Amino acid sequence: MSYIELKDITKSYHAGNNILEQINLTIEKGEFFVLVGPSGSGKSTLLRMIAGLEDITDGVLKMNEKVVNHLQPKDRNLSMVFQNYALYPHLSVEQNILFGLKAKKVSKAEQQKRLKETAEMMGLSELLDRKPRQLSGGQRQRVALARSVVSEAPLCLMDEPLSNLDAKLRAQMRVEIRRLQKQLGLTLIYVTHDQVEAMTMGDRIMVLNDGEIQQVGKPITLYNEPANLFVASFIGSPKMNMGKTEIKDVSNFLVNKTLSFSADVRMQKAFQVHKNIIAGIRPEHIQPAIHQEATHSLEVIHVEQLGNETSLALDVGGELWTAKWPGQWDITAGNQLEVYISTEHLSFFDAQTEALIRPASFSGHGEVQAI
Amino acid sequence: MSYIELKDITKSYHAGNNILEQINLTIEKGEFFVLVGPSGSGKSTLLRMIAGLEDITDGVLKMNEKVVNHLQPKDRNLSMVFQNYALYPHLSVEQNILFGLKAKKVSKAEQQKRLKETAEMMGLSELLDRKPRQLSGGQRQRVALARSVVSEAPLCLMDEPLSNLDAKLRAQMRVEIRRLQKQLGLTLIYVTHDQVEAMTMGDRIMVLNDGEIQQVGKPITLYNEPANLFVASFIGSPKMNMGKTEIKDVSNFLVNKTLSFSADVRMQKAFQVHKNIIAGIRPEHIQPAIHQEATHSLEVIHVEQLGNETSLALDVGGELWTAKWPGQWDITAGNQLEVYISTEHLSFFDAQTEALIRPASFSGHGEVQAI
Amino acid sequence: SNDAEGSSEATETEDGKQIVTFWHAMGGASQEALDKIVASYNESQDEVEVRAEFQGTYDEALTKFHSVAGTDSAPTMIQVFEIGTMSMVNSGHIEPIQKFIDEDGYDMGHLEENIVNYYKIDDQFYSMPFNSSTPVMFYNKDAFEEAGLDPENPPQTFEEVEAASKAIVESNPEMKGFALQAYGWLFEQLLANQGALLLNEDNGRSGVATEIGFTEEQGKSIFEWVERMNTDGTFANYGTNGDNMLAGFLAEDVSMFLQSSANSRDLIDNAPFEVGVAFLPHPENVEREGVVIGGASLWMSEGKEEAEQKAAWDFMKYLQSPEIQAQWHTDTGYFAINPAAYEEELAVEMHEENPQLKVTVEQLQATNPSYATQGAVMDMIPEERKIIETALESVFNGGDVDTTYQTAIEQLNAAIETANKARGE
Amino acid sequence: MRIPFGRKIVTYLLLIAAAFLVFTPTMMAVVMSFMTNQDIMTGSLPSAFSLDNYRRAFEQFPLLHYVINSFLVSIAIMIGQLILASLAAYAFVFLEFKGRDFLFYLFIATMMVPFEASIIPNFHTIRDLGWIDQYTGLTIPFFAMAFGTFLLRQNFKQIPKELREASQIAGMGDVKFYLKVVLPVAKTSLITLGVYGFLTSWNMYLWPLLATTNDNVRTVQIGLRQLQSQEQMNDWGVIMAGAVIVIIPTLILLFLGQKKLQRGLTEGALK
Amino acid sequence: MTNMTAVITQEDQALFVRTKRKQRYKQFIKGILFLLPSIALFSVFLFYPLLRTIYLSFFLTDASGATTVFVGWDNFVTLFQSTIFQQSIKSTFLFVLYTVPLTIVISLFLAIIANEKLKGIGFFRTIFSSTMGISVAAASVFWLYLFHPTIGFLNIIMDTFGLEKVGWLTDPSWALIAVAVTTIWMNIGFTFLILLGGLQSIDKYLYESADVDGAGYFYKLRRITIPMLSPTLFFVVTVTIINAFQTFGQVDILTQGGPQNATNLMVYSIYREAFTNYQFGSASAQAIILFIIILLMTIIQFKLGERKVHYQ
Ligand SMILES: Nc1ncnc2c1ncn2[C@@H]1O[C@H](COP(=O)(O)OP(=O)(O)OP(=O)(O)O)[C@@H](O)[C@H]1O
Ligand SMILES: Nc1ncnc2c1ncn2[C@@H]1O[C@H](COP(=O)(O)OP(=O)(O)OP(=O)(O)O)[C@@H](O)[C@H]1O
Ligand SMILES: O=P(O)(O)OC[C@H](O)CO
Ligand SMILES: [Mg+2]
Ligand SMILES: [Mg+2]
Repeated sequence: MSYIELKDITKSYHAGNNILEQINLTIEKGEFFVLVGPSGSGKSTLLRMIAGLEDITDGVLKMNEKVVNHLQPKDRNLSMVFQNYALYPHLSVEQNILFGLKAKKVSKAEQQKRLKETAEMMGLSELLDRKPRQLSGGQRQRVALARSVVSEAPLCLMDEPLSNLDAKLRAQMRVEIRRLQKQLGLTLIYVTHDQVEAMTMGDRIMVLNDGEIQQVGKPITLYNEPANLFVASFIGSPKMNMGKTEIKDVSNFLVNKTLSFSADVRMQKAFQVHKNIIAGIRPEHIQPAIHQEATHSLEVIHVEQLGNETSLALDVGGELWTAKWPGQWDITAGNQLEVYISTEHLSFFDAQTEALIRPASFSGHGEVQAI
Repeated sequence: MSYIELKDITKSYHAGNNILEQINLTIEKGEFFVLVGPSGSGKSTLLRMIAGLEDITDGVLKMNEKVVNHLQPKDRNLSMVFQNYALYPHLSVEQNILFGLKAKKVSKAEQQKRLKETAEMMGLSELLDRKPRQLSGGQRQRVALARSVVSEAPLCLMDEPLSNLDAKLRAQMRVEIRRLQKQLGLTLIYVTHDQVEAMTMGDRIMVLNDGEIQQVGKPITLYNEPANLFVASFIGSPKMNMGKTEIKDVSNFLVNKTLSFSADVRMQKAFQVHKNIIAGIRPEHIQPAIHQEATHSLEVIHVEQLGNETSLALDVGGELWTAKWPGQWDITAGNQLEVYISTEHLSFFDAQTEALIRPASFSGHGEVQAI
Repeated sequence: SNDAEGSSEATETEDGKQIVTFWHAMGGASQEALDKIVASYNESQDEVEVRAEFQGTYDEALTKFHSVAGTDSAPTMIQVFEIGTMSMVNSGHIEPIQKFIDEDGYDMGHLEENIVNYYKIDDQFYSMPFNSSTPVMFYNKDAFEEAGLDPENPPQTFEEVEAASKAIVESNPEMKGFALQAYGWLFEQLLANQGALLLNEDNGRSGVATEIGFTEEQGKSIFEWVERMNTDGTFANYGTNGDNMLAGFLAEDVSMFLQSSANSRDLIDNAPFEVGVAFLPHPENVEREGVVIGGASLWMSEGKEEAEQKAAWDFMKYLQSPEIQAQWHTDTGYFAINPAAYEEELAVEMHEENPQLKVTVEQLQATNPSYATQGAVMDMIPEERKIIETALESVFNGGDVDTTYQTAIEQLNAAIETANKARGE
Repeated sequence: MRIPFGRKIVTYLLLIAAAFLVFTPTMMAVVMSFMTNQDIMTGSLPSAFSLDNYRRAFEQFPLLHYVINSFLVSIAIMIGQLILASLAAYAFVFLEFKGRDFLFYLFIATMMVPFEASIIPNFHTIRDLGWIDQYTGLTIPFFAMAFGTFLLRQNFKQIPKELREASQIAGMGDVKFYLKVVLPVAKTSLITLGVYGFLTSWNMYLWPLLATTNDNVRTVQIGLRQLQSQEQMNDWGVIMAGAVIVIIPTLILLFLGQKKLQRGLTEGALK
Repeated sequence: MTNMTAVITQEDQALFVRTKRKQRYKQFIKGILFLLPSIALFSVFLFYPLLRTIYLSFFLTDASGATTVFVGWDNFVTLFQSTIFQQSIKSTFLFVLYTVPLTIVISLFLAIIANEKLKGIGFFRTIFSSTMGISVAAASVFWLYLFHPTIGFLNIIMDTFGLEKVGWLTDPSWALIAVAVTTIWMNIGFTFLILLGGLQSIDKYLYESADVDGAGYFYKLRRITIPMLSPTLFFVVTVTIINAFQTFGQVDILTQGGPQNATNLMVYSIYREAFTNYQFGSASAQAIILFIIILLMTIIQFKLGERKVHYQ
């Protein structure tokens, strides 16, 4: 049952300069829908249009099968977390949280009950009497979140609701939001630029760039089969390494004029169809040559210790590629490093259209991919 | 050469309620110093005190060996990125960026040069004529960042300067800031709650909780040898798994009443000194029993695919522990999972004092830790 | 600086004419008439240039004069209403006109007697009379006719006015009979018409007045008269606003009212009916005494150069001339202070056309010279007017006559006392 | 955000009704200024259209001269007030010093002193300074303005403190911050205050009457006052014509200012 | 971190104190410099007259305003015994009561309906603010005509509806109301403009957030608009009260204080006492009393009001 339906939705602030271009999209009831895209790509704008805060320049917005283009925000029965919190500066935290409930004339007892629950969940119990200006950035964000949560509206729109929280709290919130969403059967549209949030929370992700939809799909699909170069480089952190690909001879091809791989039949065909091809490989797929034999040897430019993993900047034909290895590796910059790169793990894109030609094959899930 | 020195710095908004408690700290010239801590722990406050925007309630602040408690912000020769940007609403992006330079009477040519460089670096070149209200959240943040960068003040204070940027842009910015800092020899104090930023950018990290310093040290030290339970659970994402530890018999101990490990001599001694001990293990150290033999078997409660890694929620004596395995694993929730956990990887903390008793041993860096 | 040009600091124009600054309080149509005269004077000779400058109401102009008196900003001459006479005399910053009369051997004998009576204090002229008026009763001749009243024989007494009012209202319920503006000046005139003094010490002319000079009967008669008409429902209340009353008269809302003769021209010209002008009424039981002259006179500043004062004196004399007075009289309805003006062709023509204008002159000439009609002099008369006006309004609005009267008398006496004390002599 | 149709209609109805009520007196004056005295006095609808009243109004006083004087005086007062009030308001909001609150309350207290009550001593002052009949006497006494200081203080208080902090760090002194940030950010209030200052100066009548003795420096309101007479019959047509002449420049100014005001008012905030 | 001594040395301490003092001194000087032009002019044109007024209030004066007899508190005593003055105070308070709340409510109403983003709204805003551009003299003339008993628009309307004509300016029970109506009309323009400005500077996100929360029109009005507008409202109320206490021009032109002193508001009374009666002593005493009344009202307003006001 499609709950929200966008048909050819377009938005422009000034005629002739579209911020959003022909957005077509359906979101199911109870779905957790994540919206990602670079800064300025129109995520907030789209959210605000769904909320009814921004006029729809063109196109049809349906909710529950009904056209709602003309409906007031308050008649759309939704709640929203604003990117800039939009707290009422003159009201205390408690009053901020209860604002909507009072407006909807929810009973006092129910108000207090929900307030207590929500404040506890968000760790705000001690701050209920403060005014927003007496709160830290993260505390403010939690109030904004609480305000949305407490409303229990069937549709929730959240614009980067966790961006100002620390990792620990964020992890906790992630779980809470997800739990709540499931429990109440909420439909949630969630803007984020946190990779982990996007991958773990969303039932589906939509990638927006420059006002145009790049791809919509399950998180893992977007990761494994990015529809184009943009998605490939946007999803996944560190980003996918990319390199121009040239055919050296019938069965071999070169990436970035440096890495040589053997080409199978399917690939040879591909090279015939597409003139310029770009190969991409995810950082975790440039693996240490431990369990496999080394395929290439690369110079280490820079090493970063992240604690649970080590990030290596490698020189590939003059370009910097990143490899990410789990655990802590004592590798010195400047050394040559033996690595193993499987052709399987290469994705190929058409350099002109930027579209995916062949995704990396994950040869049947369930097998260990990279250890 | 200690550049900034904090001695017993204390801050309270209302008498008797200290926001910051006796902060002692030295920061070296040219150091990239990262400040982390949960929301509301006092990071922004500390930064503002260094900037001279907030009165120091008690203690001494020195810069360049000179007491500066009394100095005006403008006499401290620093730049700052505010958590809420603090852009001048009436000025265009360009004017915002140049604001400080004009104030300092930097030559026109120099202004234009720096503007061009900075705008390019921040991806703002196209937006120079816009007013702040016409920018998206991330764009505003970049303007705030540009304003600080362009000033080339020897000391930079940044309060979550990248929190509103998407992962890709953030990665790029991380590199740029780091490069700039090195190139200009800036001293940078940087507030963030992004694990990756903290680990990769900082020369040293300080963890703040509730206005008190928890630990100061190199990123990797904090990760590997967290001074106490707080740091252990705060640094690292997903957070370290923790469990109460009991001695079963002379050579064995139980974690969370479930996981049994054999105890060596050193540990037996520890159990004599400390009454209650908590063991911690990082998610990446609960490993698939592939290259090693399985030590334990745990029920899988929940599986999350992050694309480059898989996060598993496991039941350990009624508590949820997280394991994180690189790559994509097709594991079904509800199944029993064979895992390998090395006693080596356990950290031990005193439950009372919360202090570290013994860190996980990383048996000599340079060896592969987890493949 | 340039701005100062033409202010009272410069006493000569660029082409060497003596400048005379003349402050006045004539607004509206009167200002038009005055400006015309000043222009004609300036053209009539080439020694003097009079600059007439409006300074607000009589009150404001006087206050302002007091504030600048003795400084360079003071004008050469100023127009002050009759009741400001005493305060001007007391100010010590004026040059009594008598000095110029004596020096020049000028004869003031051509002036209207009542005017002389009013302005001659302690046997000398302090100021030069200029614009003088008396109150008259205007009535609607057409309405009189309709009500069966004789339009050529207007009521003379309070009682006759009452009766006429009743007749008017009976014949036309839309029209009220009589209106009295709550204006202290009119009250003073109605007192004088009964031969009553406003102040003791012969209206302050034999010595400094110490309290009011009229009896309870004299004072109350006016209040009671109004009250009676009020109960009859024949009285129209226009409060203190003269203009409203005039408009009401013109719109045939009221058939009779009292007002300064200065309005004659305007009324006759604008009324869509025949306007009658009659003498001020008086109570039946007393003889008509006559009226006090109103309006204003011209004063000379002290401490100005002789040439300047001489020039101003010349202008004052010019204003006295029959031609000018005739013009002033016909343009405004103020009297000609110089009766010779009535012989002027202009005036004759006008009187022929509008015989009503003559009534005002006749009334003045029918006045018995006495302390009562000579008019009161004291520096608190403006305050007296306010007190009386409040009392009148109170009666208009149905207030009790006795208490109203008592309150007013107390306030009047207190005001006199304060004024005497304030002089600090 | 779109406004629902029903509410739009209701709002328009209210707007029209309110506009009608508010504007009736003014409209009426304009209509009357073109009516003959006969029509006005009989209270009938206009039967003829005449410019006679205007002609007579222009004849009675040097109107153009008055209008120019009014402009000079009003603009001088407006500028003086803006400068002094914004300086003072800046001190009250952004500078912390001892006695600040006391001074602020002292400023507020000055609003309590009715101008008419101090008009005589003030008149004596400008008399002694030789400012009678000078533009200085007409303008300078009004430069300091507690009201404006109060208005701007309320507005400056809304400026986020981070802006001050950011510029402090940039090494910007108070004067520069005042000029470069506070004034532009508070533009709207400055315009409002400027319009207010201009209009109140334009509308003053007691003081200009007192502080001037001749037509050279007199302002247009005095002309309007001269049209009304004390006890003689008012010529309503001419008076209304005078009134219309007097209000036309201010209404035009307001009309022009309105657009600017609107634009200024929508300047964005902080985050 | 070894040689970190946690104590502040004496030298440091002395340095802090010295620089603190120097800074405070500098701030003080700076503050005074910013305020200097205003203070100077206030001193000459407000404080000096005020002192002079206080001085005069203990004297009787002659017509030119020069003091003649020292009477101590007599002027005050006389005033408090005078029924005219009592009436004047009563009228003034009544007048404030009539004008202030209505001015605010009407202007707020206008500001709110003119705050909508509609086509042609600029036209309505101009109309609503237009009365600001109409001088006291002109406005009073307009209303003088409207209130005219015979040809006035109001009475003509009354007449057409078959109602009794009202003596707007002559009936003591109506006159104050008539002056109040004129004043409200005159004040609407400016108050409207200020309130509209206040409304427009409220962050639109707050409304969006409330919209999403399902708040209705009046709920938003009560819970967001009014509280967020409170600094502006506070300002407007203060100024309107002060202005109401200082009303002069309308009275001067419409009623001259009459009928029966019903509209003899304090400032007019002061003016009359000085300009007509030449009692500068008594006028000064009245001015002092008025000053004290307004001062008290404002102090009360600040004490009660500013706490409720929300500043950003
Ligand atoms: N009022 C406006 N006028 C003109 N352009 C605007 C306006 N508001 C937003 N924009 C532009 O619209 C584009 C989309 O903005 P939006 O806020 O939706 O971005 P976003 O995807 O939410 O970005 P971020 O992640 O940085 O918040 C941006 O380029 C922005 O500059
Ligand atoms: N003006 C104030 N009055 C009272 N308490 C305040 C004030 N400003 C901040 N606080 C409190 O001080 C504490 C520290 O705030 P601070 O802004 O330094 O936190 P932070 O570490 O920057 O948090 P975040 O990561 O959420 O920005 C918080 O608990 C906050 O509520
Ligand atoms: O208006 P006027 O000139 O007729 O004067 C009337 C009275 O006498 C003024 O006191
Ligand atoms: Mg956004
Ligand atoms: Mg913070």
